[in-house]
Amino acid sequence: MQPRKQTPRLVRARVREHKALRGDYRFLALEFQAIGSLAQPGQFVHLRAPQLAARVLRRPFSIYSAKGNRLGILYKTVGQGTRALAEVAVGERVDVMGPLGRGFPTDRTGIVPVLVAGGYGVAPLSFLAGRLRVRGVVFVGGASARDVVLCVEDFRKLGWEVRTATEDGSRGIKGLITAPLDAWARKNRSQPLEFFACGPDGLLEAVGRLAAKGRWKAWLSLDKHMGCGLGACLACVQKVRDASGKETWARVCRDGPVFEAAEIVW
Amino acid sequence: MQPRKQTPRLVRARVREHKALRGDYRFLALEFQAIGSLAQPGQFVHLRAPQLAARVLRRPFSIYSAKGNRLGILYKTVGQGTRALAEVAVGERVDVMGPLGRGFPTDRTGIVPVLVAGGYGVAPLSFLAGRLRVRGVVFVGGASARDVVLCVEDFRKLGWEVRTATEDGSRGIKGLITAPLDAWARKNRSQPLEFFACGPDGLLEAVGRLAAKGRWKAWLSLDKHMGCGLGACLACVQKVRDASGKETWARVCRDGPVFEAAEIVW
Amino acid sequence: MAGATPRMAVEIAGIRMRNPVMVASGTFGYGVEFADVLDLGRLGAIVVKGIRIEPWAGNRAPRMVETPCGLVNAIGLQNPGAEGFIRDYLPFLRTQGVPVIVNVWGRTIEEYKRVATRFDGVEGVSGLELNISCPNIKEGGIAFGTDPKMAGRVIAAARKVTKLPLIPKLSPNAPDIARMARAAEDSGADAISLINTIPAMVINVETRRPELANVVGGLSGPAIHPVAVRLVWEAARAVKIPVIGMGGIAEARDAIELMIAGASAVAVGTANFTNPHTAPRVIDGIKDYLLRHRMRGVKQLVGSLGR
Amino acid sequence: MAGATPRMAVEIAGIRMRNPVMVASGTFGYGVEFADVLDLGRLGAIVVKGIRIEPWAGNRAPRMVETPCGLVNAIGLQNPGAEGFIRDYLPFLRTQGVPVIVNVWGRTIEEYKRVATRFDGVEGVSGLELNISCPNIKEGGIAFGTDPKMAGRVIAAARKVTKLPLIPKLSPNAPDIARMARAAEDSGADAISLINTIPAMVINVETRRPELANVVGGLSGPAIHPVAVRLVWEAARAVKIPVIGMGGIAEARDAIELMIAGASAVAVGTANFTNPHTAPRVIDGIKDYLLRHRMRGVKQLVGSLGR
Ligand SMILES: Cc1cc2nc3c(=O)[nH]c(=O)nc-3n(C[C@H](O)[C@H](O)[C@H](O)COP(=O)(O)OP(=O)(O)OC[C@H]3O[C@@H](n4cnc5c(N)ncnc54)[C@H](O)[C@@H]3O)c2cc1C
Ligand SMILES: Cc1cc2nc3c(=O)[nH]c(=O)nc-3n(C[C@H](O)[C@H](O)[C@H](O)COP(=O)(O)OP(=O)(O)OC[C@H]3O[C@@H](n4cnc5c(N)ncnc54)[C@H](O)[C@@H]3O)c2cc1C
Ligand SMILES: Cc1cc2nc3c(=O)[nH]c(=O)nc-3n(C[C@H](O)[C@H](O)[C@H](O)COP(=O)(O)O)c2cc1C
Ligand SMILES: Cc1cc2nc3c(=O)[nH]c(=O)nc-3n(C[C@H](O)[C@H](O)[C@H](O)COP(=O)(O)O)c2cc1C
Ligand code: FES
Ligand code: FES
Repeated sequence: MQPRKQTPRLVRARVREHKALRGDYRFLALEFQAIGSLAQPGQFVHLRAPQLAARVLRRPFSIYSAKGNRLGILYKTVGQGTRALAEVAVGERVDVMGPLGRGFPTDRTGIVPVLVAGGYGVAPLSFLAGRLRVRGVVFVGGASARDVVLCVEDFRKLGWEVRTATEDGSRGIKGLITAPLDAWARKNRSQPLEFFACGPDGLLEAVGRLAAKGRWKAWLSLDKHMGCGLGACLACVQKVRDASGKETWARVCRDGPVFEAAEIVW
Repeated sequence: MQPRKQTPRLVRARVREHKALRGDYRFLALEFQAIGSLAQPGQFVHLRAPQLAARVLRRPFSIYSAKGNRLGILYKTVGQGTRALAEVAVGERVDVMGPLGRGFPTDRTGIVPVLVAGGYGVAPLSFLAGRLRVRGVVFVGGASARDVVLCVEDFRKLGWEVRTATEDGSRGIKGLITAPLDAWARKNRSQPLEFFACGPDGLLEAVGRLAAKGRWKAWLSLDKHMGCGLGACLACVQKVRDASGKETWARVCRDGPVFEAAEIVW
Repeated sequence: MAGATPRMAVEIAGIRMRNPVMVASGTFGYGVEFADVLDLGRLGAIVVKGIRIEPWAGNRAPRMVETPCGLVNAIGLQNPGAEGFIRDYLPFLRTQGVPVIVNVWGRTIEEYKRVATRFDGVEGVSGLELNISCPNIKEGGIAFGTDPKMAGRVIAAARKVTKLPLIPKLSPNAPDIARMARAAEDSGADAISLINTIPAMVINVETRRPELANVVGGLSGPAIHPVAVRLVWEAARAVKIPVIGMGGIAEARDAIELMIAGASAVAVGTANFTNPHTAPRVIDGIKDYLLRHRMRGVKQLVGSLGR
Repeated sequence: MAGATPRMAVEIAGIRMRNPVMVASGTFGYGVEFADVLDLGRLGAIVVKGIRIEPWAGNRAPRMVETPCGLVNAIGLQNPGAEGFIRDYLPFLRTQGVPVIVNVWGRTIEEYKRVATRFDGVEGVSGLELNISCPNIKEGGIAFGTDPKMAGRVIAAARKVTKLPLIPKLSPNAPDIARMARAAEDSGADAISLINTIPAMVINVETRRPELANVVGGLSGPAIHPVAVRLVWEAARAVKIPVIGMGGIAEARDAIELMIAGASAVAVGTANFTNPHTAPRVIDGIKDYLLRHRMRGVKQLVGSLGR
């Protein structure tokens, strides 16, 4: 119960870049001292959206890129907070705390990594894709083409094979990403697969089920509404099974957001 | 108890001009259909400061200029609302209601008008100076030069004599504006003076006392915190004496903001 | 999407309204003040500022102060008295084609009785909202609002002297709102309304004096909305008579929340100051919602909370 | 300006603090979670998350939802129990050089007695805050908080079994806070703290279901600050023991308001989430204020409301 070794920081970070991507997605780059060596894929930062005086909570965002002193996040405008964030201009400062939480394991070898992203779930996986020691396949799903094209080129450049599916069929296979994923996994049944997923609960649960069937490991990054982001308020809890098999609450912000699928009690 | 004939409007007005003046003062020009023919000096508009989600009340501002479709206000940044207003860019829209209230009488003849302004009180008086049928003297007071230089040139161009006083002596006479005003009035005791004042309560009370001594009329524009701005909530009340001499509450937003000094019970 | 136009009309305590969106007492004056900027005929009903049998001067100024997402007021129920209202304001209101509910109050049970008697049978008055919960008067007002027995006596007394629909307005300070609601129902109320403002106070730290002349006032606005939803939910489950919900409505979703919690109608208060067009926007927003959710009318929405 | 450095230290119920700014129970975990981003030694005191004698799982998720200028939570008092806390968290807290006040609760008077007994004489515990007002448990918690007699019995029971300073935490739902405060004083409380959250509810209008698994939760944050100021003022006038004020503190002026109203110390709650540096900023802001107003120390500020 000691503070973690890797200490998060709370800073007023200057905006270095801020631009609209496709659909409702945006990219924000902040100046953050030494973030490149601090951040692990799957960790997140807790941002205070500026000019949001009527709102008392910060907003969590996965770290999308971290190099030197440059922290990048990839976000989708969905509500008041993200819309307020979209108004921030280059040169302004944003109140940011991080890096927070436990991310994906990056030191795995002897595996075939399978990344599965839904919507803005590509953000941490894109970061992970550059930090894993081995390359494999990325499955990207979303509602329409606007949701899935993000990062596809990044993944390819890093040497990953990319497969996409959209619910409206505007890009890749029509339907949920889990269909091509299941099919692919069946064909590669004998491989030492290992899954790394980020997206809505339904997607994560499906990936967990698939992994369980093949006795593979699956690392799932959970998306829970957060209060403190530090493990203090117990707002972000997820039911898990501990080492002794007992069901308890884990704090997604501090014990996660990444959990091994077998731990999670859906 | 019928609605007033001159109907206020509630519009989303486009910002046409917005600039910093001296000190903490700013000028904002809004597009407002036919405001030039609607507005009377001393009337005000009730603005919703944009991006002020945590605040439920509008802010009242005197009409500083009204020509054709162009409404001007001159304001001082003092708190959250005015600071939020200062962020508005040209081309954006501001939610504005007006013109509201009863202004100064503009049809007076056979008088020597004496305008007395404190701080942002120059705003309605500058508008009045151009609409009165006769010219006279303007007394402008404030804390320092930055508070009094506003509009001085405007008044002069319109043919008014201007006298200033500042508390720190950085412009005009050192001290309260009421000192040179009293002295001047004593010298012009036999003239048909009539006062038109806007500023803090202390200033208004002093002008009222001076007028009473010389049996002159004094029109005072009151500055009260407002709720609805329409006369409904009874937040902005001022004790007055009605025609029969009975003390009652007047609503500054609808029965005022301009009252004849003799009506007011301080 | 699409489908037939949803039914917006409601009938509360025998009062027919073209939609369930009213304006709350004390935030809309006597209607005439807002007529400049709003078509009053669009409203479900107008609840006028609290009327006593005799005129009342209210509190000294300052009477209002803004707070985070709300405001605290201590107007102190200033009003021209029943005769003054009937003479000076009611003629205008009668011409607006909208039900008028008169919010009444007294310092004693006797005063409640007198004011209720006076309005019985007056043309242009559709109902009486009995304010038993105003925090701004000291003469017993708050005791009526927090003690179910006292509240019951006030309501029963008014019941005897008027045939008008009676709508007691409950205090959020009642320790058990369900009991209070049942006491109102048992004493002859035709509907109940809630919530009134929550007692509150603001201090100017520079002068170290209260911001309000009355020291204490009532908190209203979006800040209190979640408290209103809880109280409306608890009250609506406790009684069969309709509930009129209010407290912090600023947009359609706030009104819809109160209706899902059990309110048959709602009232817009503080938001009339923020934007006088709030009520019509809420009306349009409810209609859009019903269309989008393929609901036939507002009735389907009322009390539709699932678990 | 200038003048001598104002005296920030206070002593509340025998607990010496280097300044009057504490952090509120449930918003600061067990301290360790914030140690990463904050020097805990700067705080006046740490009040830890509510502890029961046995561990408690709390409510199902979701447990928190944001509202205008506030949030509604229904964590449900999840905690590792007295033994778990003493074993896993207290050793760390003992090393931080800051008084630790343990917030305790029970479902019955017996449970309050057991948990108070357990902490008596435990090294590193400076006082007990008795939570008799949490809206999130159904087993009587709320009855303790709204009924002065029940509250008195809980406090008296704890008083018998511990020498630690006892600080009952009062509910904003008590119909008469002055009576409640006096009941606490008479039953042996060394100080009182208030306010806890206000019962509230949020509905998701798209799904027409409650946002919180527990349906009802407690409202906190700047939205409730004016209510807290009023209750602290009323309570402080009613008793001689010190009052610890909390509710919606987001900046120094909010804390100063509570102190002018009568609070001898204050606690920062929800704002720890908005910005973990709130408490130190409030401390600095109070010091600046005292300097600016040429006050010798915080004592001069407490209860300094003029009329
Ligand atoms: C660990 C983690 C990583 C995330 N990474 C990303 C990312 O890389 N890119 C991205 O676009 N989004 C990400 N999200 C989701 C993002 O936090 C929400 O989209 C955002 O909080 C919505 O805020 P809003 O004010 O615009 O929405 P609103 O709906 O107005 O927010 C209302 C409340 O709900 C909370 N909330 C709403 N949606 C979510 C959500 N999905 N997750 C958590 N809280 C939510 C907000 O914090 C706030 O308290 C992540 C969430 C978590 C938990
Ligand atoms: C009829 C009238 C005409 C005015 N004309 C002008 C003008 O031409 N130029 C100008 O700069 N200012 C004018 N004011 C004052 C202006 O309304 C306030 O400066 C402004 O409301 C402050 O808002 P804020 O949010 O920045 O301050 P804050 O102090 O943060 O406001 C807090 C609250 O106090 C109210 N408030 C604060 N100060 C005043 C005040 N002096 N009068 C009324 N309400 C106040 C606000 O409406 C708000 O409710 C006028 C006021 C009135 C009543
Ligand atoms: C300025 C003001 C005056 C009020 N006057 C009255 C009144 O006279 N009678 C009454 O029953 N309620 C009165 N109320 C309470 C409102 O009708 C309403 O119940 C409360 O404000 C909550 O709704 P809101 O949050 O939408 O404002 C008043 C409220 C405000 C803000
Ligand atoms: C998430 C959360 C958890 C809380 N848990 C507790 C608790 O365990 N025990 C308690 O007495 N109060 C608890 N409280 C109440 C706070 O200590 C405080 O009294 C209240 O939130 C008002 O202060 P604020 O507005 O500054 O948050 C909790 C509040 C929040 C927001
Ligand atoms: S967000 Fe507070 S414990 Fe996770
Ligand atoms: S501001 Fe509402 S009556 Fe004047």
